[in-house]
Amino acid sequence: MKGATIIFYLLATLTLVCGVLSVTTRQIFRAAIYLLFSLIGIAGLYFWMDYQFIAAVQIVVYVGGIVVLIIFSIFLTQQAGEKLPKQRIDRKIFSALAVFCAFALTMLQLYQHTFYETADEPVPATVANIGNRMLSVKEGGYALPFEVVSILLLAALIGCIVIAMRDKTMNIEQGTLNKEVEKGK
Amino acid sequence: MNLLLLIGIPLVAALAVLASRNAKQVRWISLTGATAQLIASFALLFAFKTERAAGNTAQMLFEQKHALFPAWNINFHLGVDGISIAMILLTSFVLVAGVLVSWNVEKMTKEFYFLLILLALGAYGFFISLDLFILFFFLEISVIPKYLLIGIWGSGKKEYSANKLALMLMGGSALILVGMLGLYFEGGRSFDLLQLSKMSFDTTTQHILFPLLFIGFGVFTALFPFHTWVPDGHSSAPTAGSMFLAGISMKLGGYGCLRVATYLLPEGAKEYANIIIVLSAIAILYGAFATMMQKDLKYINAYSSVSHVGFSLLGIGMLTQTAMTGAVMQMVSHGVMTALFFAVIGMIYDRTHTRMVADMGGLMKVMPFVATVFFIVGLCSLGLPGLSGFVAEMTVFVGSWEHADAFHRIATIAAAMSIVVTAVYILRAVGQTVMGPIKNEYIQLKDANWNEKLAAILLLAGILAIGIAPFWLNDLLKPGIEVIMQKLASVN
Amino acid sequence: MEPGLYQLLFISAALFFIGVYGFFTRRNLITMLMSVELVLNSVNLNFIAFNKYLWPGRMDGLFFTIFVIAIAAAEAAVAIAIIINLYRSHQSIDVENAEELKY
Amino acid sequence: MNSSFYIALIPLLPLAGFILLGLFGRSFFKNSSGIIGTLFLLASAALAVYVAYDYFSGSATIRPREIAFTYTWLQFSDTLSIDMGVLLDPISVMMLVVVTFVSLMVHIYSLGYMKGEERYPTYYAFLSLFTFSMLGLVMSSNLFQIYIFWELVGVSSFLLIGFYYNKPSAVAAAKKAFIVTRFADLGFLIGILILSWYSGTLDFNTLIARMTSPESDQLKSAITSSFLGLSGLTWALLLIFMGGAGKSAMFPLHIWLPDAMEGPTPVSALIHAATMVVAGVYLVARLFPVFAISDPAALEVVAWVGAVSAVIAAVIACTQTDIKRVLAYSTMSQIGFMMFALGVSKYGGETGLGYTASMFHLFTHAMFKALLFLGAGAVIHYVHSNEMKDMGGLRKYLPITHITFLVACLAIAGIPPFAGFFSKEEILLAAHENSPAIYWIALFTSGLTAFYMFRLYFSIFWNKPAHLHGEKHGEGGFAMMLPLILLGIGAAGAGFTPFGKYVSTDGSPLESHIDIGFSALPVALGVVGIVAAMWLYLKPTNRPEKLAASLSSLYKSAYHKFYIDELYLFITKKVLFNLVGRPAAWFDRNVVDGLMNLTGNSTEAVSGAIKKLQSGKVQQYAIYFLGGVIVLAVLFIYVWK
Amino acid sequence: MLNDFLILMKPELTVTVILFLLLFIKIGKGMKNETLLPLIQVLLLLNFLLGFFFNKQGVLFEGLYTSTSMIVFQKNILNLGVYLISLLCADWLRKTPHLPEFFMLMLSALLGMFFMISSGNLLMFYLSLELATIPVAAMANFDLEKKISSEAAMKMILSSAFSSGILLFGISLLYGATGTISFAELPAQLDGSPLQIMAFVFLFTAFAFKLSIVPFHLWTADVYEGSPIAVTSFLSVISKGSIAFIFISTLYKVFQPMEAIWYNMIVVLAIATMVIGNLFALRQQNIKRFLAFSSIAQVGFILVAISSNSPAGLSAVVYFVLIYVFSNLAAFGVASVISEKTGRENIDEYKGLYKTNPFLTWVLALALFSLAGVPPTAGFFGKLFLLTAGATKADYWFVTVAALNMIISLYYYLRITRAMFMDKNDQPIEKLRPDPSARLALLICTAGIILTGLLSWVYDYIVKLN
Repeated sequence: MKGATIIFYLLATLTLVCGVLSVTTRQIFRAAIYLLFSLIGIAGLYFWMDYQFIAAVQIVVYVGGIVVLIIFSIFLTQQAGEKLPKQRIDRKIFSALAVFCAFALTMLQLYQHTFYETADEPVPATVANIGNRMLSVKEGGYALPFEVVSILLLAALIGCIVIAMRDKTMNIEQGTLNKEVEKGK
Repeated sequence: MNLLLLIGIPLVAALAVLASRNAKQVRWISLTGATAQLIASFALLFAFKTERAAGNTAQMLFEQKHALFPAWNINFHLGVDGISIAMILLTSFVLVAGVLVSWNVEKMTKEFYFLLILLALGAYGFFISLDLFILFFFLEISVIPKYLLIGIWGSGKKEYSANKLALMLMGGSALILVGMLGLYFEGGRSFDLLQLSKMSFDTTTQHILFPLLFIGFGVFTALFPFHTWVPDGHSSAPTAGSMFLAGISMKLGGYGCLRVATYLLPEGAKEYANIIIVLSAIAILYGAFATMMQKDLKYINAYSSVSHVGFSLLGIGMLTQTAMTGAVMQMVSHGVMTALFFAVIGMIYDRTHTRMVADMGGLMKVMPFVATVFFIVGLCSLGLPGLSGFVAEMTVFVGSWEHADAFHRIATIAAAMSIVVTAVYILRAVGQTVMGPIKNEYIQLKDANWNEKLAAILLLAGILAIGIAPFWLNDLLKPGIEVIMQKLASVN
Repeated sequence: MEPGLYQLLFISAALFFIGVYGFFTRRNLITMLMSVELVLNSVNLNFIAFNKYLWPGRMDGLFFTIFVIAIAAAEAAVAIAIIINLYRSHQSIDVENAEELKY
Repeated sequence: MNSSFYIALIPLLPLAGFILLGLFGRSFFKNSSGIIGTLFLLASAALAVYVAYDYFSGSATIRPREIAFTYTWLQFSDTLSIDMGVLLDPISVMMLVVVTFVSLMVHIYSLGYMKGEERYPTYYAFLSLFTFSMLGLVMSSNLFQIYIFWELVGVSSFLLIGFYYNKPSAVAAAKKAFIVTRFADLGFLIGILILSWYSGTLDFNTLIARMTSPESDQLKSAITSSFLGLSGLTWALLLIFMGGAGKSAMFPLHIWLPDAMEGPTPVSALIHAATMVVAGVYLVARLFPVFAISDPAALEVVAWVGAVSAVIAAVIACTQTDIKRVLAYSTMSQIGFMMFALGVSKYGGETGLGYTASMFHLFTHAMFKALLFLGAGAVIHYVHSNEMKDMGGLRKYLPITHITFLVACLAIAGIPPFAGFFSKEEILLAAHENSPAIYWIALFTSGLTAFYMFRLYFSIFWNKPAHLHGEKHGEGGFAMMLPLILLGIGAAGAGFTPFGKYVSTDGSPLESHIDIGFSALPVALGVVGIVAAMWLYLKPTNRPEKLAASLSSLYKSAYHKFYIDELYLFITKKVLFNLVGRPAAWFDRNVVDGLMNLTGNSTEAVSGAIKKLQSGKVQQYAIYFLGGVIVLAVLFIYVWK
Repeated sequence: MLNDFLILMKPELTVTVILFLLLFIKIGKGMKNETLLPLIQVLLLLNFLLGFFFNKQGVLFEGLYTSTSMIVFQKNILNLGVYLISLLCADWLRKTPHLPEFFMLMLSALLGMFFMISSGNLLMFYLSLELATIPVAAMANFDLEKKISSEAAMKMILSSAFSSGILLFGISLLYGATGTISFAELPAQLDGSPLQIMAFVFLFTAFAFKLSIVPFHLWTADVYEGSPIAVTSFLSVISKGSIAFIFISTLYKVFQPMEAIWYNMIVVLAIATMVIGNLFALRQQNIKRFLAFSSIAQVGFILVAISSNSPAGLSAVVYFVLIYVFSNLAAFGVASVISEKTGRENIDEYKGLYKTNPFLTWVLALALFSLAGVPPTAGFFGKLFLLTAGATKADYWFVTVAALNMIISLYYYLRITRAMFMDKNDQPIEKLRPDPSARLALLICTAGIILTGLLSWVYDYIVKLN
């Protein structure tokens, strides 16, 4: 067995095991950490496939961004050490069953399908390539999606601000409403 | 004559009613509109007669066709023949009378008249449409006004009745819709009645589409066992509402059964004729027997309507020229008669505040006019010669008798038996209401007002015009029926 | 066994359904969100794997992944904002406690 | 043809009277309406007499059936149409005269009798309506025309019976009369339908021509077709006869007639004695050629129904105490005579004696029965009661009434030379020749008739002395006396009309001759009846009670009209109302409507049952979501490719 | 090129301009709601009107963006809807402390829909779908003080995240099976293999989720009920309309080779959707929730037309959506006026409304009749054309089921009518004076409800766009 293979299976195991733990552990903080490791495992797989840029993005955005956000919100909403409430057992069994069926079905289809492979010359996923494409309006260019995403991010930002910072904004804007709110408190 | 006038006048009247300021204006505008419409209907009749006399033998007269939805090949296609004109006249009579008897409606007068006229508008549009799509449009237009009229101005368990009516009628129109679509797609993508009549649909199609259309229209015209909206609806409706419901609205269905289902799908009609006959014979007899047990005047008339309208369907089911003529005559006759019946019941109710037969008595003494009219209309209902009901029923019987086999004979005899039962319940109602000793609480009651008298006289004139001189109606209807018969004769 | 497309597909499908399972069974809203992240990651893995093994000549899968990651971030941000707001009004982020809207 | 239009005026004049009085009587002619109505009728009667004169005097032989005027009223199909027309033949002309004459008498009589009545104009309007309808009926040229007027007659009768509309019994009687006859008319209608279908026409002339000539296809098909063992023609004729039986109060459709006496007495005289009730006889006579030539079996039925009605009515009449009811049953009995006279008759020549006799009796009966009723009306007017027990010894107070009543009683009892004798003799003769059984029944009935009529006569005018309630106004005014006298003359002398000369089956005049030997027995029986009545009722005794006690069961059942009313009541109330009507109404409300409601309710119920699906739990939603995905995927990958 | 770009992307550009204008206003001094709202309304009106001029067909970004006259028209419908919402919910909008943000979110969602309708590949589709969803989830939370509002937002964001997970999985499988994500290239690669079918099913559920097709509809009612009415109407009308447009063009153009499969799927789901939607709508008390279920049922009818796979189906759907905008917005508009002034949202509390507020009652009644498909309202024509289009496949039983469902739907629409017109109420809603702009919008809607059908050239126009 080659080293690459071993690494692959190690990464796969890490990803899946951490994934499973992440959705089953009853300590929320640990769940977040398991998630982190699972995501890192995926980043590793990207590395393994030679897509360094994607792997880097994965680590920066997910590990550096989203998971941190999640952990931050855990701190905001809950004591980290507290155990999560138990789910009803029937729900668990039923979910597991449904999920397993779906999984089996998917895998069956995947394995039965003969994928058609092209003999195209691989385009290396270098930063330069990706960057060019990203801002190109020509064939295979992704300038428009890029713009769409930027608007989405803007919208998400606005949304977050309004929702998460409600008391503050309220104080700024509406004097009348503010009084009512204060009375309510 | 431009047929758009027939839709235009009610439309203008309805809008004018909406724009008017007080109840008085509303009433007079409505009356003016209704009268204008009556005059227009008569003008149409004369124009029609003149055209026919001048040798115009086209199936439909005064046709006009405007593209409406060219993508679907839907046209605003209008035209009339004798059958439609008879129906239009009926509607006009009932409309004027309806406006007159509602003179004292104080609650939301404007809305009331608006809906009333809208309902009539639907009927007019329906009768002059030659395109199934707009025919359906006008048919449906009349449903909601009925619902609101019953629900807002009605009495008793009005919400229930209004709901039931609207739902059952909508159910009927759902079937019509499907049948109509079937015709459209099987008939070369056209809703045009005349064009479709030239198509020959294959047997399977006919056998599938005919029941859809016939039952669909049948619901409107109280085909057994889809008649149950009739008693509740009629009894809960305000006077003018009942008049319109029974007088006009139920005729929409009969007309549709004839003009759409039977005319376009002759093979289907032949296939299901026996079932129609059985159902209508049941409706006639069973309706009559059920009427016998009713205690409420409106229920009596409602059930008797089920029974009477059965004659129309029976006539259609018999598929003979005479029987069909009788069927249409019965529609006209029953329309006028039942409208008058409800008008009189309304007058009585307005005064006595009860519709229970058992609570009344001797009204002849205090309101001879109302009582006499009640009496006459009762006689019309039981088929007294000289009044319209007799002519229509006899024509149906004679037409039905043209079939020599035992099945048709038995059905006809069964239907004929209803004339005895009708006599029983009519006399019972009349006897207990206007005859007998009068109760003390009614001694102060007043006879009909000018508007009520006018309405009653108008409708009575209609009843007598048919009853005494049926030949003009017969002549009017004949060519139209003949066309349908030819179509029926063209298939085996 | 030499790792290849099918192995990757297995991992991604498994991860996908692990995420789905988590989404079904976790009562804490934040953990549900975490399950969603797992789901999105498995999809990304799919895209990359297909891009790598089947269609290396084009970069569609690659870009898809990049955009999905961006969207996941936006989504997570909004979701967390909403969750925090919910926490303020409900004093809980248990999904079972938000049950005013039903039937 | 238009020159004959004046004949149509005979019915149209009363119609004009009806319209005038009906619309404006209450407002404009409050008191003069009687005169107006009478004048209209006077004109009509004069015309009728003129027509009769014109018709009968024209030639030596009897003029055949002719249609004086016709107008297509409603065209059903190419062959069938309702024509409104005037048909002239001996019996229709005779009926025109009878109807207008009796009606005129009643109009005049009512001027006195109904004076001061609140609905005086309405009364005259109704009388005019009735006269119009009856005249229209007798001159019908078309089978359907006769049906139309038949119905109109029925409704006028209803109106007049129910004239005292605030009296519940009057209303009930009117309803009963209408409904029973309507039931019979149903048969009539179906009969018309059958007959018209076979013959292909509704016109009397064509119809009779087709249905009596053995070669015609129509007749052949009518005879050869059969249903339930009877030929089509028999069915048609029997059903038509059913209509006639209903209107003519033949057993078992007679139950309405006695009750109909609730109407004003002049009305009873007009409608329920002289004119309308004989319409059934007239109907059979109108179709007599068809009956006699093509279907003797149906005629046999007519004969027996007539005979049975005659005897039953006579028996019942003996026990009734209400004088109008006695007269009503007597009417029924006499119509029975006419009916079986037709039934025993044959077509053509001497064998058609029964037909002539029947028409003759119809004619004479109209006179004396109208007289009896009007007389009874005078009595009732005087004592304000219908019951025999309230009467007695009235001969001194009502002399003219007394005399005319006696004349009428003698006429009906068949004592020569009064009118009834001649007609009854002919009937008995016809019966004797053709059907001995019926002859003996008729003979017995004839004796019984004399008995109950004189029972009536003695009870009213003799028996116990009169006890008066204060007022002594004696006879009614001139208006009431004049008709009595005129009818009295008619009752006494009508028998001498050479009736056979004018009316016969085939148009050849018939010589009537009185055979003393044959007449002796019936007359003797009549005398026996009179004597028996005298013995029992001349003086107040307890003999009637004793006799009744000795015949207790017969008496009781006869007194209760053989319980036929109860039987009807049972059928209508119990069977029709309770077993048909009520279940039908129940079925409609609960089953049919129930099904409709059930669709609604079950939709609601399903809606309620599944609402838990929307649990408000987002995880459950997701599970459904995934479930949906799996199901769809499996469905479309494996099941539904 | 630049000209083309400006003209072809004009709808997006104008919306973006407004969006940034609002952003600058917000970042700058800020404005009082009283002045800002009319400004926004005027801008949106301009935006709507601009949609009728300088239109051109064409493709940009090498197929990523397409514009046809039909697409322009669809965008105009959406613009109209947004404009109407800005008028109808004026009362609520004026009170909200985050007016500019609200419109920024709404406009970005609108932008997402525009891109979605015009999208030329799966990536664009996915991105714009998210752009059309995530801001709305944030908007759902705009009643910040209300518990149900945040509950609704939570349900929406989680459900849609889950749904987009499934969608992405489907896209990835499709990508794997065909090697392309471009709409233009996909049809040639579709061969109906099981994996493709599965991928299609996964993909399909995203549409189904957004369109609220049973059984993917469960979020709908909860979210509609909890959100502010402005958001609910946006969701139910604009969002649904846009998804219907892209759904139909995806099916007809991209998945045309798999028609045999999706036809059956749509038939099954259409029936389920109509039935379930109707059955749930029967017993709703909250007007918003009620309208949610009714809109689910409406989607069922839209599916009937979609199943026809014909140009007639497309034009019928577009026509119906136009009518639906008027009718549903009128209904929501009345509900919004009442809810904002009195806080009442329960149907029982609408009893006797006619006594006090005849105008509102008539508008609501007309809207409901239009939704029920009763003439002379436009809904009649809309629904009839949907069914007619559906019948082109000659599956009459399918149309029969649809037609029968119209009866059930009529039943519950009548329930509200009944409450307003007929039922007695001791404490009816007092006489309300709706905001002038709301009045205007209600009048526009009423006119639309009545005239869209009767003026038959409207439909003709849509047909000609095809």
